[in-house]
Amino acid sequence: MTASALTASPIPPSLAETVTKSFARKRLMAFAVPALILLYLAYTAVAFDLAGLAQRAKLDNAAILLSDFVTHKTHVTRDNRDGKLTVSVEGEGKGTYPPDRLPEWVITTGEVTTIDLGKGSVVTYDSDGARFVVPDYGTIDIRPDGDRLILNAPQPLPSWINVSDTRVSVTTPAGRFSYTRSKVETFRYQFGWELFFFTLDSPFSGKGPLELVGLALSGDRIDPARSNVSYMVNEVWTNKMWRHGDVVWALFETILMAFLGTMGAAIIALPLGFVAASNFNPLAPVRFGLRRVFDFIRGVDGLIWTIILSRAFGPGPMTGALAILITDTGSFGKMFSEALENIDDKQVEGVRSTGANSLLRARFGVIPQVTPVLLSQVLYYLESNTRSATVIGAIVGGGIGLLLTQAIQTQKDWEEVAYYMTLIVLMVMAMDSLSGWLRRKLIKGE
Amino acid sequence: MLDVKDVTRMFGTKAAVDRVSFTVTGPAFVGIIGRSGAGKSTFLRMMNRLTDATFGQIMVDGTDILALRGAQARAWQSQCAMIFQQFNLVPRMDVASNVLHGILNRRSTMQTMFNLWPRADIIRALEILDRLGIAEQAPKRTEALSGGQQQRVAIARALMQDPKIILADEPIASLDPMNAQIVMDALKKINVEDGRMVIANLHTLDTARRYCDRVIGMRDGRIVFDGTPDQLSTGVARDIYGADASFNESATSTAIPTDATADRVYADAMLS
Amino acid sequence: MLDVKDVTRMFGTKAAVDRVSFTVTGPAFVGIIGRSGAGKSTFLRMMNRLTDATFGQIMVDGTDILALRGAQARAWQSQCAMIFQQFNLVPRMDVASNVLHGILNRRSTMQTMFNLWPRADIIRALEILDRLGIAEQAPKRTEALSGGQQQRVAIARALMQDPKIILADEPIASLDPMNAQIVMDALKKINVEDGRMVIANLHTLDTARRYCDRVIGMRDGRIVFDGTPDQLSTGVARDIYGADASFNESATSTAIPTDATADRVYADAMLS
Amino acid sequence: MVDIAFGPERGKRPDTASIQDSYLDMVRRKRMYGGILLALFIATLASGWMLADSRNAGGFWNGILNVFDFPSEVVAEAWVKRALIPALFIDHIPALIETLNIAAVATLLGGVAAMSLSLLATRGLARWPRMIPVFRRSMDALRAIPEIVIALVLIYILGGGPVPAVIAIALHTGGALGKLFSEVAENADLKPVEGLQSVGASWTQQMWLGVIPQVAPNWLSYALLRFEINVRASAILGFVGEGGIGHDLKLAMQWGQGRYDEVVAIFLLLFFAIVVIDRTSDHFRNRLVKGR
Amino acid sequence: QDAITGFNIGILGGENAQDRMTSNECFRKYVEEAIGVPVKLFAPADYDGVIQGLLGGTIDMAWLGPSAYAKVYLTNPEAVDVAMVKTNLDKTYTYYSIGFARADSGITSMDDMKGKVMSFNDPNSASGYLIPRVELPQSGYSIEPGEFYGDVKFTGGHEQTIVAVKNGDVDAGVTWADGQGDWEDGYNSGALRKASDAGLVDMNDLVEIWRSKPIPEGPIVLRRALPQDVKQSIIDLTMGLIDKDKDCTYNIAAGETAGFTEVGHDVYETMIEVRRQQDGM
Ligand SMILES: Nc1ncnc2c1ncn2[C@@H]1O[C@H](COP(=O)(O)OP(=O)(O)OP(=O)(O)O)[C@@H](O)[C@H]1O
Ligand SMILES: Nc1ncnc2c1ncn2[C@@H]1O[C@H](COP(=O)(O)OP(=O)(O)OP(=O)(O)O)[C@@H](O)[C@H]1O
Ligand SMILES: [Mg+2]
Ligand SMILES: [Mg+2]
Repeated sequence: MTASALTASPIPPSLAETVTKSFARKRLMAFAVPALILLYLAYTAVAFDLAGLAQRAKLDNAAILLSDFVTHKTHVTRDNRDGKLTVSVEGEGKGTYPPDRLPEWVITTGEVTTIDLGKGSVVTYDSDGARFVVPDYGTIDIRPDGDRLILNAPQPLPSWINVSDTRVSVTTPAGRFSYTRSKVETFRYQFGWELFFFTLDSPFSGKGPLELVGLALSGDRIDPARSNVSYMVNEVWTNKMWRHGDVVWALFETILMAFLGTMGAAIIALPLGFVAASNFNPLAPVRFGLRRVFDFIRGVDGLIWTIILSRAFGPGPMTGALAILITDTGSFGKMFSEALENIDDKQVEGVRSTGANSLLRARFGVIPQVTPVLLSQVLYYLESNTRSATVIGAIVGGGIGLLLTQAIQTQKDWEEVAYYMTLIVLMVMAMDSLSGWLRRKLIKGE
Repeated sequence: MLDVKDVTRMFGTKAAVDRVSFTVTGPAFVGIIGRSGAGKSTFLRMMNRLTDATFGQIMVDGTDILALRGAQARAWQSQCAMIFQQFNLVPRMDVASNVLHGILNRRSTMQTMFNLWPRADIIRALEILDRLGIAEQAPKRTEALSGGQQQRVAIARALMQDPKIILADEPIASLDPMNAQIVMDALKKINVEDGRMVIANLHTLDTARRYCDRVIGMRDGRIVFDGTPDQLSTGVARDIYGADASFNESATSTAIPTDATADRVYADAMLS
Repeated sequence: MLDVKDVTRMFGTKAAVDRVSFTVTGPAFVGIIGRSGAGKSTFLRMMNRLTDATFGQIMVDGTDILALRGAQARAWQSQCAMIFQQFNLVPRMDVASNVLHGILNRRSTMQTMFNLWPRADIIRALEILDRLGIAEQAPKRTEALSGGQQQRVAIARALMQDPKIILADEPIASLDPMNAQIVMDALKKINVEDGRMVIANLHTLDTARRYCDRVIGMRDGRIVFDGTPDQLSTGVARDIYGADASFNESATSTAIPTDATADRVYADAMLS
Repeated sequence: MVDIAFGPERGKRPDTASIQDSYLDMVRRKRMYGGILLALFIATLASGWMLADSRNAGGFWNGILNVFDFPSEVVAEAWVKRALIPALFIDHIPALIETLNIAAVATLLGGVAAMSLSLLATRGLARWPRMIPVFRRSMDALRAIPEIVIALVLIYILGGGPVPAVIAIALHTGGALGKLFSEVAENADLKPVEGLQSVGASWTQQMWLGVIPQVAPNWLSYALLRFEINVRASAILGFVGEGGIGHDLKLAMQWGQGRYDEVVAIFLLLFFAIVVIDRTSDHFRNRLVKGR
Repeated sequence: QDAITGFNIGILGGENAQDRMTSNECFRKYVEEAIGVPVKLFAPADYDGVIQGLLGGTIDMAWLGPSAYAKVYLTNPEAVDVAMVKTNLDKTYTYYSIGFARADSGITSMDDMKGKVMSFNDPNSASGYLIPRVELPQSGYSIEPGEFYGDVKFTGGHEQTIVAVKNGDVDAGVTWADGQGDWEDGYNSGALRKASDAGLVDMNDLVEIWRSKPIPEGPIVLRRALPQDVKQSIIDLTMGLIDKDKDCTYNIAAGETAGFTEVGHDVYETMIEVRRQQDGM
């Protein structure tokens, strides 16, 4: 038995000292690192004016936004000059109800239009002006007098009635109402994405799901030229409010940009990666130069490339794809060369021991082992480029990104924003699972 | 002291441990042998509550430790130290920290996060390391140590727990012969000097024979042998291992060969 | 046939292999033993031209293979197969392709680049695999095989090369005892049946003793023993390994013990 | 000596001929599928480029000759006004710092979120194994929304300024890093965790002592990489509407001729910042992952 | 000159139309009919895309803002020709930059803005930045932050300015309007009208505090290198559109209009001068 194993001698004090000190040091680090981070966060909180932000933040905007995501409004407008009445969804021409098919809550008899906003709120337009009955408050009555508007309403006026000589607007939970010399308008807010499938001019609009299924299955053609199903699909596809066809095309264009850019970059970067890897290219200056080129095109960023390329190629998806291609050639070149430098030499040596030349060593010793790494990087970039292509698309005027940024910038069609955002999230998730699936399929097992 | 009753663990339809029952009264050194897949590890893991049993009881001083839950189960774990074949230390941390992990159960999460160990505990850890002959390694990173040293750190962590029972799952299987001997000696010494029960899964009969008071042989989850090392004949061993006569063990022994002549000369010299 | 003269390899100022000279005349099974760092691998790698020698000559049939360059050196490599401890196969390619790599040196680069192997070569690869008992693994990915199977694939690749000499660098060190035996038996069989010279670095004396016709012991780059397995006593072994007398090897033998008493009892029982 | 070299399977082996046939068959099939796949891929790529080309305002071959028009216009003007550039550097440094701060804070916050999310979503480590899919899907969702979308929506609520950018980037970072972190954690060695479990450590202790030290180098390396990406993202957000150096760049760029010196100055400033960060983070990542 | 194989129309954001692609679809069809080659619409999210397209020769026709035209002209005077301009109902083709503030802020004229936060749209916008930038200092309102105004901000676009003023993020802003009709309707056309119609603001809540001198509407430009007959058919088509299809005209003009009229480069000299002066500022 080895005697040295269990000899007990007193611990040298110096050792106890070293160890306790090292624990003290670690303890200090354990406190210092979080403290430093907190300090930095505090500094940025000041630099970013977090306190001021808290005051400026408009949470009611958030509420509006959230409700706008899922509601739509219908405008009931009378032109006060010619007396014409229009009822339209979101106030858009393409959402206008035909005069003979007004929603059931708008009733016209001669000059008088009655708008039932529900729960006792009723707006009436007549030849004298307009009246708005608000439950628990009373009747707001407006009539024009020459260039001015005369308002009759229970006093004192609440804050939700906004009055000037030329304009009266009323905002209630049931709906919004405004009266100017030129027109009177009522807005009713309702839940849901209206006209999502069929616009009002479509023969299918306003029909329930069962009715639609019935139509789809029945033999009586609405349009003798085509079956009801293809007619329906066509109506949805060309929906003027939501433009599903354009949106699908935009999604496709976004994915196309990402796909072309990523794959093109990978194809270009593979040979360059070998040139930039120290174990394959002994010429240090060439390696160094190439790596700086990679750094440069990566550092410039896709968005700037987009602008540079816009001059030469004009707007369009190819410009976007080229911008992605250029940026990613930089990223891939760097990553590929690093992957090549990190290969396992055992396999190469095994192939080398049989007397294979350098080309064959690369083919059998290197390619099989780097393929998974490269492929998984390429697939990962494909997924993340789908997201970048959204942004780049906004600049080159294509893809879902353009639709989205425009919808956000106008700040009114929030339901469209919600629709596009949902689609983008689904698209990226789909690309994510697709690339995951390919990764599993191609890398883990064939 | 330890009363194992009908302990069973199923994986799917297969019983990895099948109605194992035995009783140990004093602080014995118990060896469990059996070939790969016999259920040795699974049994020890159930004792330490790393794996749940399907049914059965393990009574320790009147408590069924298999029935404990949550904090109580963790408290039991702190009394029942486990030593693993692969050491299962935190390789990037220093040796002393790894030993101190033995008392984690008694420290709050916050204290652990900020590395707040009482000085007394640090000193105790160093004393234990010293007892195992590796005190001077205390400030090193664990991964920098040799296998035998790492396993001694694991034993030190176990001792830090001040456990009633030490479980060792093939403690020397990853070690070279020299280190294996040091580690087994250390375990034996703890068993004898401190009077702690040691239950060790062993790969090799030689070792079991040399260190254990009692040997349990398992095959396919069941106990097929339970007795003293002396009762362990080649026939019994072949039974336990299911080896057939054609397998010649000496071809792959890693030991330096016993040149009988040389040894005899040595023995003669000692005896004379 | 093989004449090694004064072969030396320096790493910095340290001689990893130091003026090694020996001669092998027939298709012998030569074992090289020695502890870690003795220079065993470096020597084999020089023979295969994976590492360049600092000076010295290795004459094979009248040619100094250390002086070959470029395509000639590659041609020599194709005649001198190497088997590695870690197999050094391409794990993601199928078994048969790995075997086919043995003839990379003899086929045109263009053809092999696209993995387009002639039918005859594929059939020969399958035959070799069949000889080693793993033909049905041919379509699998190499990484899916067990260690022993992988090492047999490596041997198959070596045979595919149709080499004069097979070099094996600790071919069984990553294998468990059962697989180790299978691989050593395969090498022995090739040595005996095909009459190819085998030079194997071995970790364990037992193995050397069992399989080799001749054993060379190295220490610190120099040859300290050269003889038949019978001449390998414990004393010589201790010299080669630098082990001291306190080391008791039997405590950690992985073999099933030959306990004379129990066996005698068993034998008596059987005989009675 | 018993020769078992050629396998205990002896006797029940299928005959050699059928093995050969089936293998040769497989080789043929593989060659065919490989060829078809390659052809498909090339066809998709080619038709994709043709489609994109036809949808573009300018064609590829006309455009390729003019790629340098714009850069040369910019550089020419900047060269004439090169004396002004150093002063412009100084003007834009505060904006650069704002951009860097946005990226740093977002990386910090996102990183912390990613740490907990990833541990909760990793098989073998999760506190509540049943909840793994929930955490995974939420990371996916965080990752899927482009930063710019969140930022544009948040501007509407919070007004302009750096905070919407920080939140947007942090959310995205949480999702993206969470996924990478969890991949690292998945490969973490469970032995130390089991060792800690065996002494009765709580889940947090197991993670803190058993997992974090193992994964820290890789996590840190990913976080540094992310920081680098976030600097760019924060510049881009500025470009599309927020503050920081990206915004300055956009203003100058849109103005066009007359301010190209400013464009070049800002661009160089941003570019050098990115390269410096890139190099430093590379250096540290190499040290972290490959060991010192 | 060579015959053309395709014709690309660029549509500019912000200044005039938002729902641009759809509103211009009818026009695209007419052009296709008239010149017999495929016509594509491009609507990049910001000015620069179209401007680069015109300069690079990939966009053949575009409706630019006056300032954007000035930028194109200053970069390359040979690139495009001014062809037409949209007229208001009274046949004028000018509009105004209108300064406005919240009615309840007590600000009624630019004088009240001393020390307050002023906002502009985007530095390339004529009505939203360039014109006020020249005219405001002439009336004694320096636009250097801290001199007259407390601060000066850019919001990014007309809608954003309107929303920012309405929300009180800034005290006042400028945007474009034709200056005809009533304030409470947001005038007959312009960003205020659109915002008010959309319910984004209530015109009662806003007051006009400043108005610029008349600004010429942005021109429709054609690439100079186009064949003469193509140019002519486009001009004929556009000028006659008001009689042919009123709705379409309304759509592309984004409001009431009396149609398009021919106009020359000289109308924009002032604008170009304004821009030239500010180079490098
Ligand atoms: N987590 C698990 N899931 C399914 N089966 C398991 C699991 N753990 C162990 N088993 C099975 O239970 C049986 C017993 O395994 P165990 O690890 O206890 O054997 P062992 O005797 O320790 O063997 P070894 O010497 O290889 O460590 C084996 O058949 C094993 O495959
Ligand atoms: N590439 C190298 N650079 C520097 N020194 C080396 C290199 N390769 C081997 N050595 C040194 O040469 C000596 C002999 O190494 P070698 O690998 O040949 O030993 P070995 O007998 O095969 O040992 P092992 O049993 O560990 O494989 C060792 O001291 C080693 O450190
Ligand atoms: Mg086990
Ligand atoms: Mg070696």
